[in-house]
Amino acid sequence: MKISYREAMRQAMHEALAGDPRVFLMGEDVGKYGGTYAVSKGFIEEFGPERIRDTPLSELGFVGAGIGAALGGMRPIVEVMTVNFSLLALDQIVNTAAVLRHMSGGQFSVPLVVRMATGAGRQLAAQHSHSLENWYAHIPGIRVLAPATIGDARGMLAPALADPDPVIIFEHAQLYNLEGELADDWQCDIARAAVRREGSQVSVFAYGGCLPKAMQAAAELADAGIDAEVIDLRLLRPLDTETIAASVRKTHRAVVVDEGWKSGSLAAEVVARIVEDCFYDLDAPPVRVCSAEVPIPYARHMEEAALPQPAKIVAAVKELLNA
Amino acid sequence: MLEFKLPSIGSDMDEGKLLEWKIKPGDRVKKGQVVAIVDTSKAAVDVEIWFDGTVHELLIEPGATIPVGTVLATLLAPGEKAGAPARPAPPAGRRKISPAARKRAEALGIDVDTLAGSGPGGAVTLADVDAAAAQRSSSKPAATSDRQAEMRKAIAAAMSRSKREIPHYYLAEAIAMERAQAWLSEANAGRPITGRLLMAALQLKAVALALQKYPEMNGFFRDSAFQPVAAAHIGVAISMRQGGLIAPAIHDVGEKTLDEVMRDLADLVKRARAGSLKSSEMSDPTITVTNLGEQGVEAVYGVIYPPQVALVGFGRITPRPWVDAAGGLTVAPVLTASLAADHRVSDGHRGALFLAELRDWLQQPEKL
Amino acid sequence: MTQDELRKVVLATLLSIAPEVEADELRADKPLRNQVDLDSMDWLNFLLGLHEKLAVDIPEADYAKLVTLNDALAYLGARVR
Amino acid sequence: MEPVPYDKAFAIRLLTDMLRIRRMEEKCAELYGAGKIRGFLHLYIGEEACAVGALHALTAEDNIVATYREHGHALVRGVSMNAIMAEMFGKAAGCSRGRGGSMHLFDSATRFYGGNAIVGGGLPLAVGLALADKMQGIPMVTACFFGDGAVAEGAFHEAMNLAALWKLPVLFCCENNLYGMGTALERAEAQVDLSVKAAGYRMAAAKVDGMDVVAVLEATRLAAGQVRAGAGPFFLEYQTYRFRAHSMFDPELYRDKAEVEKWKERGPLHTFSARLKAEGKLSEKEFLKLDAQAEKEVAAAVDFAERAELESVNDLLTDVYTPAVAP
Repeated sequence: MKISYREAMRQAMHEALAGDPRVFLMGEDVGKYGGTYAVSKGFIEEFGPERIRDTPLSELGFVGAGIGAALGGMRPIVEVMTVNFSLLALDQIVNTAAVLRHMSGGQFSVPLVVRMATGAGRQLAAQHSHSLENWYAHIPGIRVLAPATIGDARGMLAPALADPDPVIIFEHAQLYNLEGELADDWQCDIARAAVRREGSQVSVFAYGGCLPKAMQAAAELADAGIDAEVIDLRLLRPLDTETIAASVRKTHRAVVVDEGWKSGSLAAEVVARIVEDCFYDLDAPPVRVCSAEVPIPYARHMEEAALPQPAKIVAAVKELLNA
Repeated sequence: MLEFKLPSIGSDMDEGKLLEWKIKPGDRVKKGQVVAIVDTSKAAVDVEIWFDGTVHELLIEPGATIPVGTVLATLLAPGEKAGAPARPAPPAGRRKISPAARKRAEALGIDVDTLAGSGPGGAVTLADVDAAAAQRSSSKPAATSDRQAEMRKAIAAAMSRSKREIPHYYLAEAIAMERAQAWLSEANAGRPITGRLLMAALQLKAVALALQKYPEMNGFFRDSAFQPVAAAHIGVAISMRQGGLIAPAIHDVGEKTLDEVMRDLADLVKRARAGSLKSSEMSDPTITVTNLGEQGVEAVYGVIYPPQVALVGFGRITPRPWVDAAGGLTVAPVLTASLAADHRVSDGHRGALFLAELRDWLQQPEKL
Repeated sequence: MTQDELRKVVLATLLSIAPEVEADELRADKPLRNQVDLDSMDWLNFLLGLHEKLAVDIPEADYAKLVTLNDALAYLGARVR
Repeated sequence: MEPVPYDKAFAIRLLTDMLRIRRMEEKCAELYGAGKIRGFLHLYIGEEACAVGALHALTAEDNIVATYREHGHALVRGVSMNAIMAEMFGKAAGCSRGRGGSMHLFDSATRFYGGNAIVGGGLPLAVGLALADKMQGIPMVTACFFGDGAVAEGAFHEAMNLAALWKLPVLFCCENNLYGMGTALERAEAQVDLSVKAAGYRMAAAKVDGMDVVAVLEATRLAAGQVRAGAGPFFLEYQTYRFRAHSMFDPELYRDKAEVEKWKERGPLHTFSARLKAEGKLSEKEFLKLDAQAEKEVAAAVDFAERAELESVNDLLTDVYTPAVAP
């Protein structure tokens, strides 16, 4: 069945809400408005305003309330409109949700799911376009997911809700309109990276909004006779180092695509692990394709120039292969 | 400004592949210094420079195949100042070898320093190591390497030219080796294994000494004229294990002691098989000596390697009936020495005298 | 040094001079120089290699005692420390 | 002086809890000097009436969220002095296995949710706990303690708004000791009458003498009763004072010794014991006996903490995530 990423996410939430009375959705405009990205359209009529809970513009307050509700026996899904706004709640996520279990000597787990949109590509400029996934991926105590396919949009929420610890789900805003086949066996884990395309000459690592770009680049490379493997990182914390290393050991070359800025990026972490684990398997220095180190600008051509694009991935691979 | 051009390393060389620079801009070089490694069709050869200067600019990147005579680098003559700033030089310093290539080369016992790099910035990659490995294992018929085919082609060209252009004449002489063998056994008995001599060293020295009396066997035939050379730079035919043949020179054999000749011979064989010969060794033999006695043949009549004008061949030392000086019949170890010479330069008469001179030297091993 | 270790050293030395040799196909009881293309320079280098690794000096007069691989192992075995 | 409206046993219980906190913390200060306790150590001395009065007004099923000045709350809530002391010693027998220390006492058995050391950080958490209770139909109160300093944080206002907006059963317990670390309230707040702030959220509010355990208890009981009855959150200000420095690092440059001495006259321990003596509910002999019992409990707790084992370093990484449980 062909559905959109938005619909897949909607189905996943609907299933969770219908299947478990502890689950509720909370966030700005999730109810009457139907969700900023229309993911929860119609939910308030079906599940009522208690469980589809509109919040004031109060990220710190309602993310913290989500933590408390999780402690109190609920399974909240907290929606933060974008990762940029999540910074207002960073204290609650980093200083409370992530640390509570360890700091309390194992007494309090926080089974919280926070969903947020991330990424650029819609001319929303510098306060609505950034990719700060890596900030969260830095923090022990939370799990960070980046569904990049229809299947993962449909399948990741259930295991995230079943996880006894805080899980942050990053949904790239450019993916919501992505359409694709939802396989019958869409159920998935939130533990491993996935090989989205097998190849032998170079491993291209990507996640979230960059995955379709990496796949497009791999297709163009194939036309040029270059056989690229594409790995979808899927979970940004903990990173599936095993799958990453296995691919590099096979292809001996790595290109990491990340919409975050290069300095201190998740791509940097992936490259560091590749170098640590696979140094003697490398046949060329690993390469990163990241966003330009500027606040994302408004003008379309400038925004496009700032972001990783298929052509940049293709060029990086070709340079790596001296092709 | 001085130009350093790709020299012809052997007459059969038309082009070479620059494997590595041993210099970088700003380096001072001295005459005779090895400045680059070039892959001829036969071997990776250390190329020397023949003037002093300061490297100005390297014009050719490693990995490029270029014709003989191409300017590889420009140098400032001593005292000369640089003019316009040079193009940015390729990064100097440590060679780029990918970790994976280094690891695999180590596992396969391949010396990465001898490999040309095909990766970005001339980096040696896995593919380069694998190619070298395939080439090395090419003694197996399934994996005939390009290198071997190239060498075969080069030998074919040189030998065809030789037979086409050089009117060969052939002479042979049986030489009693009793004295030489006795002298050698005695000499070696008193030496540690590291200082031991081979008969080949005696033969080379004897050839060199005989050439001093018959210089028309030593030199080059170029531009319809013979150019004699005073020093005996003897090319030693060395068969490669994977097939093929090269004949690099031992210089000034006539001036060297037997020990020195032996040391040079051992060194040359080793380097020839490891693929690290110097350009001058490849380009300037004035005569070639080949010895197929080891392979069991009684005599060898060789093909002259142009532009040289003579080739001396030695066969196996074998016991044979022999009439000694007193007229008595004995059994003696006998060696057949042959001469292939260029009739444009010498006649059989001179050739015969040369062989007789060689024979006499081998009767006086203590004087060699 | 065990006979096994000695064998490994001898074969490694031989392989360094004649890399094309397949150690498994080598007959230990047949003359080495019939099986492997070794000229006198190779032979000398082979003995030099053994000398370096085992510190055993092999006089020229003893060359005849080193015809087969087995000969060599017996000869060296008796002399190596 | 108002008569104490409790029977002797309960009155003695209140006095005893204040004494236990006082003696335990005095010992902590000594042990800090001896290097047995490290990190930050924030003492509650002088403010004991707040925790004792408030917590005795609540039930065992209510949720408690506290701050980094929470030794007294934990103790009165029922966390054993042994576990508290061991925690400060960094021992595995501590109530947070030695991972939290003085600022992060936790105890799931008594619904004691810490031990939060980000000022204001516990307030949204309390809102969430109350939200969970409300959604699940559990008629409990979540009492959230915080100081006057937290009132300046955005978290305070967001939490107050959400709790009032959603009519959640949160009892906001503001322990106003007049200083946010070294900054006096009037130097930090435009409106120093903190109870007035609740009006901005249409929330019921009251203020009470935090040096009087009876006043605290009665006011808390009243407020908690309203909250429990479903009237929504309540803001209760306890006007109190800490007798000692903010933490062990604080040289107290910001307040007069005279001011401290004046507040000490209203010290919750001696004023309450004086009242009990005046009413004939306590003799000096009984007081000395209670004091001796408290000292004995402290000595035993120190001994326990001394002898307790350290957690193995091999367990460093445990409980960053919840271990997977076999289905």
